[in-house]
Amino acid sequence: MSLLELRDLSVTYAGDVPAVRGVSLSVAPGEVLGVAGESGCGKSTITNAVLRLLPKSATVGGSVLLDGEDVHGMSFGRLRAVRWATASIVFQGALHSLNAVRTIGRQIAEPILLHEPKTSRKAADLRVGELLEQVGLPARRARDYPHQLSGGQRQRVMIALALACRPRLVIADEPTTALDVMVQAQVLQLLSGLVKDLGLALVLISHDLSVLGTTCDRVAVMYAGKVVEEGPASVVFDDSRHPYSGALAGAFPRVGDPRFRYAPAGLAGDPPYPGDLPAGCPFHPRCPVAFDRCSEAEVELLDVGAGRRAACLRAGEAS
Amino acid sequence: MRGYVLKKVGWSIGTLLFVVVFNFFLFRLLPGDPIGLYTRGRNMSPDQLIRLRQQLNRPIGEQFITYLSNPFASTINSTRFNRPVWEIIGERVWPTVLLVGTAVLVAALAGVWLGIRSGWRRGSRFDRVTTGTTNTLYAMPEFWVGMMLIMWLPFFPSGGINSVGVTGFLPTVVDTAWHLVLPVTALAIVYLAEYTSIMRASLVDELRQDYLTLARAKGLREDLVRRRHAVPNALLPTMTLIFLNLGFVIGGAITVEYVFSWPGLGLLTAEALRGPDIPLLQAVFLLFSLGVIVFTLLADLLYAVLDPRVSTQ
Amino acid sequence: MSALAARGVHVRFGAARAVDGVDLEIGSGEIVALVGESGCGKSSLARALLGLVRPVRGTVECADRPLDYRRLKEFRRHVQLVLQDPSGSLNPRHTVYEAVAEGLRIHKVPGDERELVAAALSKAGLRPPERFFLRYPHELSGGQRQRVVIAGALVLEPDVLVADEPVSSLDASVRGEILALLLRLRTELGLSLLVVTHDLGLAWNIADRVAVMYLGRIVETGDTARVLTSPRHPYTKALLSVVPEIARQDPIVLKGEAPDPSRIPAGCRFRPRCPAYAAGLPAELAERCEKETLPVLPADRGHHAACVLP
Amino acid sequence: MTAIAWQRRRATASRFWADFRSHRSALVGLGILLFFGLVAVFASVLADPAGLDVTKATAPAHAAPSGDHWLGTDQNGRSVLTLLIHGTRVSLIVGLAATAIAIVIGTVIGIMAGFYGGWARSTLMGLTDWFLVIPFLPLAIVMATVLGASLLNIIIVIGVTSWPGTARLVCAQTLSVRERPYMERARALGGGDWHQMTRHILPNVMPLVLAHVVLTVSVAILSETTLSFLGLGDPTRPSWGYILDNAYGTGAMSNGEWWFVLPPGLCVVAVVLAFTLVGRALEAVLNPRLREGS
Repeated sequence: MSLLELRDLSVTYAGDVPAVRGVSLSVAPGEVLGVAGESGCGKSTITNAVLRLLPKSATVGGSVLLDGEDVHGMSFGRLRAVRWATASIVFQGALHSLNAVRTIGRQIAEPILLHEPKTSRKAADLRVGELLEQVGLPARRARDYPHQLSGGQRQRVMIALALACRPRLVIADEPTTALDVMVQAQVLQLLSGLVKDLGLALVLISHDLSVLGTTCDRVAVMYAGKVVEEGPASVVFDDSRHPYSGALAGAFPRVGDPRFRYAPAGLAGDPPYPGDLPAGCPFHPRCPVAFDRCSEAEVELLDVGAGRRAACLRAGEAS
Repeated sequence: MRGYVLKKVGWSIGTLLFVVVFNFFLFRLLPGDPIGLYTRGRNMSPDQLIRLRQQLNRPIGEQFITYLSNPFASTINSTRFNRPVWEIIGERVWPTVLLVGTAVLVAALAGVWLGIRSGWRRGSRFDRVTTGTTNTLYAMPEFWVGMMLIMWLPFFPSGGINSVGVTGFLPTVVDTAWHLVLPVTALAIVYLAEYTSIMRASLVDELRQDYLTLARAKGLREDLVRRRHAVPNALLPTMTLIFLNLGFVIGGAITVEYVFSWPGLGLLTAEALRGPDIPLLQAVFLLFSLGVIVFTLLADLLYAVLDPRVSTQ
Repeated sequence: MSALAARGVHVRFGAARAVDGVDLEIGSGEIVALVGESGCGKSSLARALLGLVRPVRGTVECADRPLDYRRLKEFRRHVQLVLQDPSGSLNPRHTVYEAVAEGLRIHKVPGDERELVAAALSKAGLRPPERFFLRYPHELSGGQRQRVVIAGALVLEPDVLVADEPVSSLDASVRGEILALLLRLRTELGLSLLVVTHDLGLAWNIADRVAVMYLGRIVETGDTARVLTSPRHPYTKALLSVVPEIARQDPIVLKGEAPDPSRIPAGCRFRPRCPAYAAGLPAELAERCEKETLPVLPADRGHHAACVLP
Repeated sequence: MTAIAWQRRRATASRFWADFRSHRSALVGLGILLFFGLVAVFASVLADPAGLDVTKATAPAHAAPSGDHWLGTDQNGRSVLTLLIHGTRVSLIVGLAATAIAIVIGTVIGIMAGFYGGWARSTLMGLTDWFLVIPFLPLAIVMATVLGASLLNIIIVIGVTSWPGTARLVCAQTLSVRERPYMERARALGGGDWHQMTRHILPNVMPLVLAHVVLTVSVAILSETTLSFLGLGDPTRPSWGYILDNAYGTGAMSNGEWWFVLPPGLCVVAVVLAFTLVGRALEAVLNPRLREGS
């Protein structure tokens, strides 16, 4: 059974801005799901929808099933019990997500003491030390404040924090953005190791399809609030069926591949604003292979074999 | 941390020097005869006049050096009271501390509470009413508030610190407290407006921060998010600002003390004005400036203690 | 002939030796990528080449003549800048027209301002240009803004463009178009280009030559194809190994983060993080790593690496 | 093209007005200011200035409001309403003129300090901090005593004691604008200091200053009232503070002469509050940090 299941999830922000328009995804324990997309595609909205952290003005449709239970139907008490204990989040921008005037140790211990009230202060401190060591930081850093750490170390703290209550699902929202390539590699290595060791389910959200291609089992590519392609990570990256996934993959070229030498691949135009989507397939104005039917109606995800789905009329013809 | 403290202390010393020098020249480099300024409207004995003339006729550099050697030991008497100025000031310090201290305490507690409530529920009815009220209170001259209070609450004493004929410790305390009610109210109303808006603004600032989303995601109840994260963090700048304000607050007490004939430094300033009693004004001005410098330093140090971003640097 | 060159350039900020001796040449019509992690000094080097910071030692040469800091204004017509964040590089209160015309007005360029602005916008791919004249930056998309910035540089008809992370804050699908534009400017206008980036893929996409920078020095330089397919310096090897890719060798993930440029280690500056040194070297080589200060790499077209290993 | 440019400017102005109008309290403030502005301009038409002359006052002193004197009379038999109407003029003139002085000094010092940095900034901001430390009211009292009581002196006193706040704000804003990438771009384009300051810094600092100006006016008016109340105002130009001074001096409160105490205070509150409301709304409209999105 899947640990997290989104069923036709839709989220509309105030002012009739549809950020997510019917997304269905699922993750099983021990599985890594990648969600790729550009700014405004709705990927971060999904993160917040899973733990019901959206602003009150947002309207939510469909359902978010966590362990089979609908998050948006829970009582507040139940919701608070589920938050962090079943699923936790590695937020992007570690500097701003940490409270600047509390030590890291106290911030990590906070959810432990909250969800396991019988834990003694001392046991909690011990656990904080373990968690820090698990993410590759010495236990004594618990006494430090966020500003005393480097960007990479803060990201590790965010991961330790996410693991505090032994959740079964972790959502990492752009965990490596703004980090240097080498530190990015360190963080990705750490996350993959944790999935293997702890049997976690991990949802990895990124704008960089190449990162997801190497780290994830499956990848879903989002555009304008919808999943446009889904399938095993390596094939989506290598042999995409939706022209948008192809363009995303091409934006991070393979070094050494002569096809990309002096040939930067990109798309004309810009990603659409969620409040003002083009008619038909929202991608058709930028699509290099669009034809007249593309502007008529939106295309649903179609099965294109081997556990793959793509929302493109020409998905069958590719390669 | 050490560097920070040293820097702040150094800055305070520099500022003190500036104020001392400024104070000297402000009064000396005026147009007209200094003797006239110092004696304007006063009857002085020829003896006093001669002494004053001796002092003021020395070269300005020499006067400056004498002054610098101990700026707080004015060699010139108050023209109004004909006594050394610092002696008079010494008698007037405590009433002001009592009045301003009480007013600030009341206003700070109430202001912080109001600020938290209205900032947390931004845009609510409570917030709109509070903001409207604080804006209005802020627009009121504190002495006018005092005059209105005297006019409409005549059963409270309208002036002084004690009634005639009250003796004994407890009766005096009660009587003083009774006299305190109106002036404290007048002052506190105006400070309240300021503190409320400071607290509200810094809480609203915190509410934008991402770490509150993280706190909610951890499963914290809303009131815990507020009590544990938002409010302590917002109190940090508020506390500092309140402390910083303390120095200026004393200056603001001038008109209220004047209206209520409260025998403190403010009333003394107002008395020194009618004359004007230049030596006394000069001394009072120096004291007020010193107060601001000291409280600014204390505010900076308090901030360093409260905010680990400074203390662990 | 070189369009722009650094000769033994040192840049300091207080105790930090941001650029610690660099020779680099950008030939006429050449695209050079300067690659490194944040804090390696690549942006400081770029600013020194633009005359925005003055090197404490060494010289900057423009068209083989040393840069005269008293006549910077003239130099600015030859070398122009494109910054990372297009939303920040445009004044929010200026229209597109004003932003592009700014350079013309500063230099009092003769001719029809309107035509020159229109021509620059077209060259940067904003057509028809008149449609963009009166737009404000916030009404444009990220890609369009970056084109406006490029147009603002092109309007002065420079010989060299220095682009600091020109696409890293753009949406992934828009990047390719901007890079393609830069390539086209080279072929159509013969522009030379120095691209500062952390992204080896970008270098592979457009650069003729690549220079890899670490802690204030260039540690490997040469033809892009050669450096990126058969790297010689252990740092370049590590950087290449962590580029996310399918089916590649095991990643060499270096420990720690970019070190502090105010405390550059003696000997080889990469030694504390060097996987080759950590794996154990013959005593003679290891000693050279610890003691020997390697020479500054020459600015010629050959493939060089600042490493004692063969 | 100029036609289109004008059209754009008009569009910007109308968007600004629409934003501003959405703050209802600001419209109320604007209405109050308009009212007092008209009173100040037409003061002599509304009330004969001869009524200010003590020697020409014929009505009984301390008279309660009546058909002749809607707001009663003062200790000299002058109509309180006449004093109020002419006081409006003084309060507004002092408030606006003192603010103008403070803003000019503050903006020049703030931009210089923020733009040049280093030695210039340390000196200028050090000076500003020093002036910020001197408690405002005592300094104003001392200066007013020293300079003597006249309208011009009051303006100068309030003006030169109010600039440090503006300088601080402008300096901070200049510093933040200076770090924006478009400043580096302007330098790379070859723009000199003057170009950078006038074309980039000033336009980006001005909106914030504008909101601050309005708030400074309200503080200046309060200061004028306080100084006049302490007897430091110009005795030949009665202001609201002057009326209150007279009321206090002649024991109006204990005699229950509410018409002598209440109206001048209410006028001060109304004008100061109006400026505050307009200033806050301007701040919200012009300061993008307080704005959602965009």
